[in-house]
Amino acid sequence: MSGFVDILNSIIPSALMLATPLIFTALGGVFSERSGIINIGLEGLMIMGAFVAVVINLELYPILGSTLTPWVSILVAAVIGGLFASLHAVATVTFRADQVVSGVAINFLALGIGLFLIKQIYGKGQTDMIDGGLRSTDIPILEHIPVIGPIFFEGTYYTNWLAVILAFVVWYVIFKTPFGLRLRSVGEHPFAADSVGINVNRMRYIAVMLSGFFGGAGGAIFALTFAGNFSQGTISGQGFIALAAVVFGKWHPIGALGAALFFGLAQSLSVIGGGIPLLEDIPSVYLQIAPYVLTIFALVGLVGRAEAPKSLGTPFVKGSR
Amino acid sequence: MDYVIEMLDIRKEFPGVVANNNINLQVKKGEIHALLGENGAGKSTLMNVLFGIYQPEKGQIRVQGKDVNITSPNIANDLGIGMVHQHFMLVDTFTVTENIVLGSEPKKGLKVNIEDAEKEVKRISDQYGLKVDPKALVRDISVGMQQRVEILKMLYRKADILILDEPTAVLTPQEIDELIQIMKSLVKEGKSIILITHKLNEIMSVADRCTVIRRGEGIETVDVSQSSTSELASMMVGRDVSFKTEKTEATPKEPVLEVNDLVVKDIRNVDMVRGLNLQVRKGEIVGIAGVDGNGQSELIEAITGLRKAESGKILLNNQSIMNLKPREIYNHGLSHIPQDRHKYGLVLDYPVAENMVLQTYYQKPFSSKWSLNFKEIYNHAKRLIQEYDVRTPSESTLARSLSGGNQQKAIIGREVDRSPDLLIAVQPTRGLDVGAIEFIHKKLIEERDKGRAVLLVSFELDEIMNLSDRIAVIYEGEIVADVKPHETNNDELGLLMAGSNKKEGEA
Amino acid sequence: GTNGDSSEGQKDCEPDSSAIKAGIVTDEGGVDDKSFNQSAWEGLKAYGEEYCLDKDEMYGYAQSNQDSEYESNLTRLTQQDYELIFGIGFKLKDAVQTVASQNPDTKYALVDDVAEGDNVASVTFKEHQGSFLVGVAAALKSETGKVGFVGGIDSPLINKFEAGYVAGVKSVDPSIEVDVRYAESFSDAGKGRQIAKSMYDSNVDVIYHAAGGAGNGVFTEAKDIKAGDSEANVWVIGVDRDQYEEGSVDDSNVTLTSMVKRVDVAVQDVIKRTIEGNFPGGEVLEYGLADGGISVADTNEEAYTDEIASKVKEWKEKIQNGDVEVPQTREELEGFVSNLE
Amino acid sequence: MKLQKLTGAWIPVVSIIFGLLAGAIIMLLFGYNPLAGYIALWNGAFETPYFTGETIRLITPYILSGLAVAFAFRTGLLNIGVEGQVLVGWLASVWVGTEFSLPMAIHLPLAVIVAILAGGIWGFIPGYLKAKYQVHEVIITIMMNYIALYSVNAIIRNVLTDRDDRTENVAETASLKVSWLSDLMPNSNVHAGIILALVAALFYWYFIEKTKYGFELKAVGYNPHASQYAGMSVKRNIMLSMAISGGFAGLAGAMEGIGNFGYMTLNNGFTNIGFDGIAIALLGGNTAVGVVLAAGLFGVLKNGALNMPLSAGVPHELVDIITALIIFFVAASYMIILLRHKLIKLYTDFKNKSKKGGANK
Ligand SMILES: Nc1ncnc2c1ncn2[C@@H]1O[C@H](COP(=O)(O)OP(=O)(O)OP(=O)(O)O)[C@@H](O)[C@H]1O
Ligand SMILES: Nc1ncnc2c1ncn2[C@@H]1O[C@H](COP(=O)(O)OP(=O)(O)OP(=O)(O)O)[C@@H](O)[C@H]1O
Ligand SMILES: [Mg+2]
Ligand SMILES: [Mg+2]
Repeated sequence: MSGFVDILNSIIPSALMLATPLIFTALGGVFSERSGIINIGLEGLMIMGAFVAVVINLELYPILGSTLTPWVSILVAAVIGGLFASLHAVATVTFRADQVVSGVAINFLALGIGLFLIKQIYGKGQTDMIDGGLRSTDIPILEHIPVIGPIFFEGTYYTNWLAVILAFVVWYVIFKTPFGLRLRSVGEHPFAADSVGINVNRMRYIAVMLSGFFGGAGGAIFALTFAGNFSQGTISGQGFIALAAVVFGKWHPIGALGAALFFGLAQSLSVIGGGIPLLEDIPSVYLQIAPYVLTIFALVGLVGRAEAPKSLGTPFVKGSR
Repeated sequence: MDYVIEMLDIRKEFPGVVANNNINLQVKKGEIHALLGENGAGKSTLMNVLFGIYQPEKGQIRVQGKDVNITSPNIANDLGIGMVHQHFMLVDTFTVTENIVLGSEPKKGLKVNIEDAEKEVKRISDQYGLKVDPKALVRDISVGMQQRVEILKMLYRKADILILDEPTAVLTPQEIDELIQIMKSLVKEGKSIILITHKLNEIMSVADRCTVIRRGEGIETVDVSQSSTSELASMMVGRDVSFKTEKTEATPKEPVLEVNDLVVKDIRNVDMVRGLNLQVRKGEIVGIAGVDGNGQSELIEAITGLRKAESGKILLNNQSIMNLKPREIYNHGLSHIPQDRHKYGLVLDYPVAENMVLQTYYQKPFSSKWSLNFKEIYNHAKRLIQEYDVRTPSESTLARSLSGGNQQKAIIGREVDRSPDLLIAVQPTRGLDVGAIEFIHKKLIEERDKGRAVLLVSFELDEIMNLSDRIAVIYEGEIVADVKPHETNNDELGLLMAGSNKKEGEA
Repeated sequence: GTNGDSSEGQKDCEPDSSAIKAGIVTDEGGVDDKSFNQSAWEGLKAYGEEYCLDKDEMYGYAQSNQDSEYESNLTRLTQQDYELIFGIGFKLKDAVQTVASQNPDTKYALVDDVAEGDNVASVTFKEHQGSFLVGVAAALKSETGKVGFVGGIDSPLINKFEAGYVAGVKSVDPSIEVDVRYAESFSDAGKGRQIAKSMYDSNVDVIYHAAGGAGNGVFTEAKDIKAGDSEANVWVIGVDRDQYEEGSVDDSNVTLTSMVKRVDVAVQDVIKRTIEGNFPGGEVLEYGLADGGISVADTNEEAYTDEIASKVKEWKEKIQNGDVEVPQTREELEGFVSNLE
Repeated sequence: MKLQKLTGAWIPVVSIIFGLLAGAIIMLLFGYNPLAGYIALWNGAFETPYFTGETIRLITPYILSGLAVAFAFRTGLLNIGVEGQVLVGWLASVWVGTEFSLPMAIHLPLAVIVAILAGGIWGFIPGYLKAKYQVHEVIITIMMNYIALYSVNAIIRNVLTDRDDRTENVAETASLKVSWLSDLMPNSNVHAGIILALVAALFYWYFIEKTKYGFELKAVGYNPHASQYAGMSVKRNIMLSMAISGGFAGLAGAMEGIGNFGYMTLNNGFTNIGFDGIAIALLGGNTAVGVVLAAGLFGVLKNGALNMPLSAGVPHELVDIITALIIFFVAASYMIILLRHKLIKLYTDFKNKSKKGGANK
């Protein structure tokens, strides 16, 4: 029994930690796709976020110290991510670009810009390790709850809980506020939205920039919790996994949260499996592919058909239908 | 005389088309003003100009006597103009209330104040006698109710000038009557209405005046009480039109389609067809009359193989076709003019020619073992285009850029040309102008006279009465009456469709 | 450009006329991978400075981003008249062999593996020996009796690190458990960190990583624990270069030591020999503890105590005397361990 | 998803020019010489027959991965799984190439076919799951990529070798290296795969545009409802399309397996051949000719980029930026059309005004 609690104690925080950047990024994806814009560029947005966060972190740590630096880094990364995503918005909304193509371009561009600038700034292909990374803490009061406290609130990150809370905030925004109502109407039936005076293009701009904001934060958090520096391979596929979480979660913030957590859990199970006596003897490749296979099974068995926003992928051209 | 709306010398061009050429439209306060014209005459375009969706190349718009420049629907809204579009502008996944308040939501703190909104919707809907359920999801409600939601949207925004673009094309007779009542009560409250419709009897019964448009040109504005349907029709088409479809007595022979005790479920797993029996014989047109949602779609989908039937029998030429694949069913001798031509009838991004072989492309002569024979495909299309009077620049024009009427003619040409034993036609004339309707009706009768069995589904009683040799009334998934058109009348049919016969029949 | 590598300012020396034109082709990491590519480049730069040469005139590098670019890059340097070209990393083995056979007049050197050809010198390192010594250090440092190893991709080269390390640990105390895991990636820091976390959670207190960028995750985990509790006994052992900097957290440092592979030393050595006319074509040069090609970092004086240092020194001597034969594969390791008992 | 066809070739051309101009501006801003940069780029791709050969070698798998993505796209499917399909195709070709000894006439075709089948199966799985369970192909293909990556590594380690990091070389009888091509471009790794790739493009064109199967696949892509109504099987076409798409990708893998490398090593990450294929397909407007040209552009840029740091001191990442910008410009072709429109309108307005001497308001 205590062995089991130990395992939970090990798996849950690690799952949460891994899920956090995915949650942030997937929430961004939800915004964008709810407005009707496919965002295959989440990977690029994360790369941009990781790049900005690491550079800011390296530059500001000496001035701001270890408490403030990570947060400032994440915030700046989010803002730059939002600005960067506006490129996707310009292309897809204003210039009716194919959304998949534009997203692919975002991925290329982010890595290109990131590495190019690193070379210009530091004269090398990757940065040094940062000193102002995110640090885990015990959450006051909550950590003392028996059993659950140590599992969920000891040695955890504020960002983990921020991500979970944000998922609910995003849910509130999308499903309860006028902004959310309009956002969804734009993704479902832009002509209907247009006919009641909603500025479809403006809504889409906002949504895509929000995806950059969240994706940038996601990338930043990944860099500040895991990699600790920025290089070619810092973000390698997390954005695509986040995209999968958006679809897996049926374009719903809580769904995306669940999908990201599921993924984090599956991944940490597979990593930690190597250390659990029972699973030790399974060839490691099965553990390695387990998260992905489990995701497919979950999709087939539990989730099934997901209904995308109706006008996802179609540019809005006023007057046509 | 003060007009609420004056559109003077409006000109609107699309690449290659002059949709509106110096059209004038003047609407008086408190009137129902009909706008009449063939498909593609330019009615929707004119209204889109008034509503700010298109900017005219030339011309002047006055609202309440003031010159205005309507550059967006927002401005139209501010001027008290509301529009119900030909294709509804409703978000399927939203509730009725959400749709109505979208864009001008009442707030409580950060939240949409949905409770207040629902109350307001209820209040307005009671005031004008529009029965809607504020909490229902739009995708769950009938087309008629969706229409009322659209009207409520305008009223919620306090519009005084209401544009209704072909509002009745999708409604059942009962719903049309209700809508007419609603329009009448709206004008009583001081609203003005511009009504686009192809149905002349509707114009006769509600409109005060009517402006006729032909090929983008304004022809005339007449007082409806001083005019007649035939006069309006000839003004619109430019020639005399006959309304009563000419046809001889049918001489039905052996049965082609037999449906016995059929049960079909819909997506939600509810029985929509419940033990239905139906027979269609060679050389007759059987019309299925009924209010939308009584199992018509499920019945047709089951016969054509698009939906699985639960139990019962479907025989075509004495062979069971139940739960076969659509292609196998076609090969048994069935053609199907589908209800939704954009969704089912056509691949809009394929050229007309390729749409004309949508079911037969893999057969000789259109295809050899592997590859398509484009020469044959295009020749085939050329012939059909001519035979069925499809107005299209060429066979290689994308189906998307044809007008609705011509898209429909293309489909009918394709389906009829396969010389089926059974032709199923679902709402074949929906949204079409009288000229096109006349043509299509003639074709269906010709087919009957060639000895084919025709199954017609329509929500328009006139069409059913005119065309059918036998009328099967469908109610709650069963055929509740089988009558001859000359032995009944609209009122009786209306009652049957409302289910009044059911208990008597059983008793 | 503000390319940091270049030192294009005025020089106060004259280029040495005996110098040869030498270049390196890196694998995916690039010349600042904080690992052996960087080390190789540092060796080449040191040579350039010593002989007062201009970058890109007399020495330079080409970075590969994909496996398929090795050959292109080797050929590119060959066509630019480089006289001696290093292929850095075992992944370049095939490319070096191919290009060397196509260009018999140019000299090549492969680092980390053995290539065939008269105009190819093979440079290898006795990583297992260095790994053995850091294993000794890990065993001495461990309080829990459990240490860990995080590898990148499970492959013969990394297995060499693993075998040496485990042998070192067991030599000090056979009862110490070694938790061996692979991230199956040299770049996924997320996985690296998760593995490290699961190890530290299960009472491992020293982790040796040979996982490139995935190893960054091991550092971030250790540093996080250390930042929360400065008394925590968690350590990382770095690889390839002295990874002391990577371990710094606030006022302490989690890098116990590093298994340093002096590719720079080897690069300079091969160049010198070539200049002297002794290019070791067709030969295999094995750098190890004796020639300083492999060493154990002692930068973290506080953690890497004198006691550890002297024990490591003892074992180093035993290896050099041949008293201890360090295993290079898992099979050899098995034999080695059973001999201990 | 709307499939957008590019109208005419001028838009990509203008886009490339814009992209290169933007690259030049960036070089200027950061103190590099754009002319030297582009000369280095050009030389890197074409300076000697060797580099030309290498450029062609690079283009070869790109053509195929581009066709793979394009093929699925024509049926309205987004195949992000080309990456994984390339890996299994690569492995399969190497497996046949190393484990069998057969005469060339059988061995080489067998290696190619098995690679196509392997990729095809890897593509079929998401197609099947989509058809059968309506799960979105995007997630499944992303997951399948990772499954391929780790499984392929495990198979190399445990099945094809005894815990080694690299397979044997494939037998000469299974190799695509042909002497006349190598003689033409000495020492380069150009191989007969380029011919296979071009044949595949021809096949793609014929299949999509001319056959009844292509007719069905496209119809399903444009309008699944109408296709079902017309008696086509939407599910079967989805599976077929994904399988064929995967087959192209598997063939792309064979280009690396028995063409370029002749062996396979443990992979640290993805090859990017598949991800680049997405850009190539869409850049090429999902047509056969377009894909070949776009793959050519990609190959030239990528191979040329390697020479930029060496010969002009320009970081090769700049080429990634230029590539991204070109993709943007092509995607946003409406911008270029709009620009032209605006210019024309400005001109006519001006003419009208001067004719009438005033606005008509
Ligand atoms: N967005 C558009 N682009 C190009 N041409 C158009 C566009 N909208 C309408 N047209 C053309 O303008 C003409 C008028 O079309 P409009 O939709 O106004 O006809 P309508 O009278 O409403 O017909 P219907 O009765 O079928 O609704 C048609 O020839 C049509 O092809
Ligand atoms: N983007 C567009 N480009 C070209 N023509 C268009 C476009 N949008 C609409 N049209 C044209 O507008 C005309 C009217 O279209 P619409 O769909 O209103 O036809 P309709 O006859 O009313 O059909 P339905 O009865 O199905 O509504 C058609 O001729 C169509 O070709
Ligand atoms: Mg219209
Ligand atoms: Mg119409």
